[in-house]
Amino acid sequence: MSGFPILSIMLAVPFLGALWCLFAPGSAESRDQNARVTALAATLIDFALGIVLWVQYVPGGPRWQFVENSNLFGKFSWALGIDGIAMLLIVLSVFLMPICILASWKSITKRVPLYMATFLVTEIMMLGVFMAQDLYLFYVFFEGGLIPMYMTIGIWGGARRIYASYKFFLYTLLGSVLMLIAMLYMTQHAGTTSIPQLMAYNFTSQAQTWLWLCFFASFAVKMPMWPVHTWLPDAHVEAPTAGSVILAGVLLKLAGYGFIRFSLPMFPEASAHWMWLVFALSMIATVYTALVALVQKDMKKLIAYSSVAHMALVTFGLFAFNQQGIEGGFLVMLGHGLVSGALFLCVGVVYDRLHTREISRYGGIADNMPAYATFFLFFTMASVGLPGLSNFPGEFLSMMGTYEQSSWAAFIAVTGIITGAAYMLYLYRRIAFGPRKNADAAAMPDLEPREWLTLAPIALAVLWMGVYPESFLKPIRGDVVLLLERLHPTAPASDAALKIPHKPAAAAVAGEH
Amino acid sequence: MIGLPHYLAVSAILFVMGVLGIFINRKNVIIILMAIELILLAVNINLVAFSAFLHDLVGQIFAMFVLTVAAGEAAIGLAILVIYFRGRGTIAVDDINRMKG
Amino acid sequence: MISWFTPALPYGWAYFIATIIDILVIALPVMLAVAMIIYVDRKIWAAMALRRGPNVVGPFGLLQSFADGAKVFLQETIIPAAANRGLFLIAPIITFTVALIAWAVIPFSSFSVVANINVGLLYILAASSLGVYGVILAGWASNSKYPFYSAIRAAAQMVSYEVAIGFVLISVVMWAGSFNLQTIVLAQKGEVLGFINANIFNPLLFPMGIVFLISSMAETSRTPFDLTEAESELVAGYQTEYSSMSFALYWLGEYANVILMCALNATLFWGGWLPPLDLPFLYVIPGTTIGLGLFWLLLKMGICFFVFSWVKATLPRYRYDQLMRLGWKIFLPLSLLFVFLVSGWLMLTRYHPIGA
Amino acid sequence: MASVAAQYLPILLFLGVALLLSTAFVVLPMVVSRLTGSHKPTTDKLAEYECGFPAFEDSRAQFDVRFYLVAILFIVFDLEAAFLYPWAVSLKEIGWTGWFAMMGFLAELVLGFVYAWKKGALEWE
Amino acid sequence: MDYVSSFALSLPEEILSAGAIVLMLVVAWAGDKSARVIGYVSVALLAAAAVALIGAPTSGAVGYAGAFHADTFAGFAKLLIYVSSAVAILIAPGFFETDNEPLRAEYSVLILLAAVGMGMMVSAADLLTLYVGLELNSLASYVLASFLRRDSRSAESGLKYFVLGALASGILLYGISLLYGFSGGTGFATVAQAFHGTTHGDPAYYGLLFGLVFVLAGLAFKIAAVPFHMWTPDVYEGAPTPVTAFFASAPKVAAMALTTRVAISAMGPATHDWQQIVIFCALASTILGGVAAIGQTNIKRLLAYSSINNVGFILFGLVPGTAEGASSVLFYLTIYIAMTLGSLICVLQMRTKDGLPTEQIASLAGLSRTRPGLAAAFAIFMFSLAGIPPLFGFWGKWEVFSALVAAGFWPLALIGIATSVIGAFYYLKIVKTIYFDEPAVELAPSRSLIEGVLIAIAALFVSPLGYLLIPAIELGTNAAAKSLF
Repeated sequence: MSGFPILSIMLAVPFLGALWCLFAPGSAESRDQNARVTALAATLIDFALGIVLWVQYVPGGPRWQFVENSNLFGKFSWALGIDGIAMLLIVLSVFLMPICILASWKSITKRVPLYMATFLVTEIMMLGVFMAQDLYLFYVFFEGGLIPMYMTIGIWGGARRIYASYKFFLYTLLGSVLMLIAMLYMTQHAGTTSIPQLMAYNFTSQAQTWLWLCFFASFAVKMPMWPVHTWLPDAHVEAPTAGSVILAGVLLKLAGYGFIRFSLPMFPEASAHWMWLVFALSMIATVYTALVALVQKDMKKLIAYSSVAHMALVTFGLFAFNQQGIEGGFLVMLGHGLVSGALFLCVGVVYDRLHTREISRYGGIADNMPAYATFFLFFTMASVGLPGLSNFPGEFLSMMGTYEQSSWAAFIAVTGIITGAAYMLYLYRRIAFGPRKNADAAAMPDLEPREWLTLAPIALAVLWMGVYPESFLKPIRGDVVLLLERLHPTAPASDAALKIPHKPAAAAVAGEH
Repeated sequence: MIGLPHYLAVSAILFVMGVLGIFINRKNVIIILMAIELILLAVNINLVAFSAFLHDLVGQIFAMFVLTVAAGEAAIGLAILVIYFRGRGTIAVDDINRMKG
Repeated sequence: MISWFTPALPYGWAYFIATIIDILVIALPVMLAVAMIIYVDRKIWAAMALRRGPNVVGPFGLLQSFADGAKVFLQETIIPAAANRGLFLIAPIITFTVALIAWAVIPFSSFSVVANINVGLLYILAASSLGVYGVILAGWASNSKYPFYSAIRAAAQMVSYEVAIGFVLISVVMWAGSFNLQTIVLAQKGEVLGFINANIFNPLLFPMGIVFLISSMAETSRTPFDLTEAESELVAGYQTEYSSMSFALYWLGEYANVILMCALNATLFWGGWLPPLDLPFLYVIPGTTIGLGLFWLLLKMGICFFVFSWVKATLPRYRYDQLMRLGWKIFLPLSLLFVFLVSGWLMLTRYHPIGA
Repeated sequence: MASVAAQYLPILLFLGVALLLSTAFVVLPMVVSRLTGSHKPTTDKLAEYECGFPAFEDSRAQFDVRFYLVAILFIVFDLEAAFLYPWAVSLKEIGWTGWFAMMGFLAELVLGFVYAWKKGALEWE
Repeated sequence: MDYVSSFALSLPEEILSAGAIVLMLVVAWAGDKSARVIGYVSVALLAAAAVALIGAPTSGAVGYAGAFHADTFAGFAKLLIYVSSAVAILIAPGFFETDNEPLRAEYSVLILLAAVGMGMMVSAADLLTLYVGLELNSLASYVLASFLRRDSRSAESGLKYFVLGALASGILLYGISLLYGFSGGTGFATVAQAFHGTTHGDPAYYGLLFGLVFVLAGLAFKIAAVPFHMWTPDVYEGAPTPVTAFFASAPKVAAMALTTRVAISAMGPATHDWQQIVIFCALASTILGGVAAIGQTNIKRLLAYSSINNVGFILFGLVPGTAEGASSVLFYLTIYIAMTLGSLICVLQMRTKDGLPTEQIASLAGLSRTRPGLAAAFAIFMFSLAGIPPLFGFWGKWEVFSALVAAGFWPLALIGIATSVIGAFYYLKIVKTIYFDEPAVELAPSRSLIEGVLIAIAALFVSPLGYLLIPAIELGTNAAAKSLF
């Protein structure tokens, strides 16, 4: 271990914050307030550290930076380190966390210290997943995230929170335990638990097939891919606003990260072998979830289904086996993290006022909540993939990569984007425009400063991503190239009629603007 | 001439009777205690027969231990049975059902 | 004796017939002796109470027991309606059988013993333990309160004293180094001071002899330990519901056991068929080769039985708690202590003397 | 082994004879009483002995738990004796080791006995 | 080997048995009022015995003519046994005082005697030692199960435990008699040699095989593996809670360690034969333990099924019959006793306002509001039992499945670990009741400092901090496992 253990400190800060939330003395009210402040402070510190990470990260430098390694546990080690991909996801996480805390400032009134502590623990687990350079450290963080999320949904969730929390927990657990066995097998054969070393290890193709399937079981559930996505709408609907934000913003990215970190580099042959499976599931997901989303009556559920559809774009891109695809998939992850998080926040805003998420209860709120309607529109457009906003570059690259690999898949994927526009705009129309059917909806006040504080930063980030995606592509480009080198020998043949000459993806993107 | 297989057969029959006595019997716990003794008897026959045919004393020593422990076991079993009877007023097997699930 | 038959019969049959004769030679006199001993018992008892005892049937009332026997034999066997018929009838059979079979290993002289097995004493212990079954079954099968209580009491009493007896026997066995009764008898030859043939005069075994004598009274439910048939509490004990010969079998069995206990006392502590003093002329009738073993044994048994009767005539009955206290709190610790003493003494002097 | 078993043959025969005799003593009077006509059972005669009152409770009712205690103590001590028998006859062969081992065993037994005594297991009142 | 050195090998057992006897006499004079003091002295004795373990040689120390192994394996298992026994003693006064039946001082003595028996079990290198140790433990356990004389459930639990336990030892003995007869000796080495020397088709082979099956069945009873588990729920439910805690921990360790030693030392050459049995028991235990627990309403009963479930996982570690597997068994046991003792002490804390113990899961509802600390500890134990990282319970499963995968049993590992999801369901149910439900019965605040401390220690142990102990524990388990081979 050399230098300043910034990654460990990023993990320690929320931990200490959680302890203080739980064990701070005082009366009930003062403890509540203390917990809020502590949580906000801790997440802000982490955010600041995240900025430091970004600034300090040297694109094109060593592949793994900020490395820490300490053999604390005998069988595996406290090995942390990040590449560009992980760095950006960490930044996304620490960026969303303070916003989540703010969003819960008033809407959470019961058992606030526990809530805040739970959130901080969630943050530890998420960050840990992205930082871990050891197989089992990764697993511990990956699985450990279940517990705080289970608690969040179960305690502060809606009416069917218990069902939802069970479903969330058990689905994810079943997937993950299979991954554990695969990890054990890998450790036995490769003789190391270090992720970087494993990324360079060549497993036999038969072993790869099985290992890939085990990992896929875990990531597909987490992603979520059709048909194991059913926990997601339930979890989203029942979770409190901030829970949904984290779920959509970060937790779903764990699986995408897993594909990039494990499935593709460690089992390139199997990835190529099973590409058809991923594409098939993604195709079904795009069409199916879009149709399902169209008929939803619950706002959160609708957005949840849109997440499933977006995640399908991620898997399309990641398994396209070319630079555009992988970069695009990654950008969709980032963009979706921001946008869907913001959309859930928007739902939370009206939910806090009216305590219902039924679409038909609202209508015409653009009149009495102009600022809100503006933000909502902005994020809806971003979600739809309007050029200039965060999702566009990612979706475009992803589609391009997919097309290069399989034109039929790209064709289906594009229909998903179109229907996506349909249901999102339909949602917006029903809520913001039209007649003001309900008096109570009509009487809702506009955004208060705290809510401004939550939505505005995301809006800025969305804009930034849409206008200048290069700042998000630059850190990961080197990593993607390395990944492609690893994938190259086994990459499946493409069927695209149109062959795009191999040129830097950034140039392609820049050309569009 | 009576050989080892004969002893083993007798012992096996006794053993099976003992086990069946425990599972089939629905009447009285005392009968279960007896069935257990029957099992131990089967074991002892085995041990002693083997001991004799192997010309090895360990089997008989083992049988002594079995006897002793069986006695201790019977004593404790009886004591528990008495406590149980005092509480419930019955030792019928079918009545041992305070806990279910 | 087998040789008498071998000319006429194959060896197996000869052996069989000879053994059966052996057995009958023991069993029938035992039964006869029981009948007579009942008479003797009553006579002694009467004498102590300054009465005359049975004196009507036969000369001096000698045939009294036979008359009684004939009477009960001709009586109706009543089986109570509520009783468990099978067990009710089996119980006396068991009692009487086990009272008889123990005799198989008692040596009557240097050569006459039916089964000279090397664990004779264990066999006797086993056989006498079985006696409890007869009593318990009788009480249970009668399905009547008093026999039941009596049977429970009797069982508890018998097993309590069996423990003490067990430990007493260990001392004797250690001294003789064998379970074979014949060996035990022979080991007593010149036991004390080189010429007294009896364990009882050995200071280390004397207390055990006394304990054994008293325990044997308790074991056979003789006065002062006859709580099983304490009329004031339990009517007639576990035989209450019995009648006819079944009833008589309990009596016979009880007295057979008493005689057996006398024989054991004599064998284990008084030198068995050995003469009291280790003098050659006491072994055989002088001038002949006819051994006196049986005579000495019967003499010792007779004396022993006299003690039994004497006690019965003079001592009041124990209370149950006193009975239990004597057995568990006095005899058991005492006999345990003597196991320690005797074994230690033997180790030091006989087997592994210090310095040897 | 055969020779050992042979020693017990007379005992088996003895058992047979004794059983025969005692069974005869039980069965014969029953036969005789039927022949002589003394066999006349009546309801009252067949009722169990109850001092003239009809029985009003189960005759095999509960009895004192102390009898169980005696049974338990008996089992324990009698089996300890079972260990002593083989020891007693082989004292010479097993030497001081055997002696001390058994004394240790006896000492534990005595301690158990003392415990039972102190706890009142031996009290009848 | 001479007797003096044999005695030195079994020093821990001697300390405990001599101590137990002396304490028993003290109890006879001092009466039940001394129960607490006796308890503390017993704990001190256990500590002394644990210290005496250190003196035991590390390998190859065989005493009593080959019947007693004082190796590292035994030492490690004994350490676990002594710790669990000490906990069982420490938590007893709190339970009995609130009940209307005061704690009788014999409690600690019985636990000590059981600990002696368990020590003999794990040190057994001879079928005779095995049997005597097992019975010494069982006899004490029967009494402990029915320790609440006035509670008919306790008596019933004792009775059931007794009947099935006696049946189990009967079956075990029958197997032992066959092993003895067909191998010609009772030493584990002799038996192993006999297994080595026979082949299929040999009549002796089938005799030995039958013996093996019966012995394993008998041992399966003791560790409560399916299909020999039926006594567990009733006994756990009916026995006084501290006794349940004891049953769930120490005897499990002893029986499991014993099974491991028998399987490896005595039946090593027949690994292929017993492997199938163990695989079946392991799978059946995890599945049945998981499924049957779902419908339970009594927390002790649920924990009984949980123990069956966990035994299944421990058995997975035994399947390969390798040193790594044996090591994983011990590792899992180490974590397991912390989890199970912790959760049962939590159950001890479940008392209504009027001080009466309650065992209904429903009365845990809303515990996180009324007693947040207890609730957190409970949740930690539950998640840990379910094997969810970052709690330490996960690492037990890791060790076990790692051993399985290392030996090439990865399909079995896949199936096995999938069954753990079934188990997770009912652990979640408890957490749900504690955290999600509205408070139903308000539980009384804790009155026992010692219980609180023990819960805290156990919770810290199974918390992520436990991972820091992996190197230390592995050092012990690996050395222990090595001494078996």
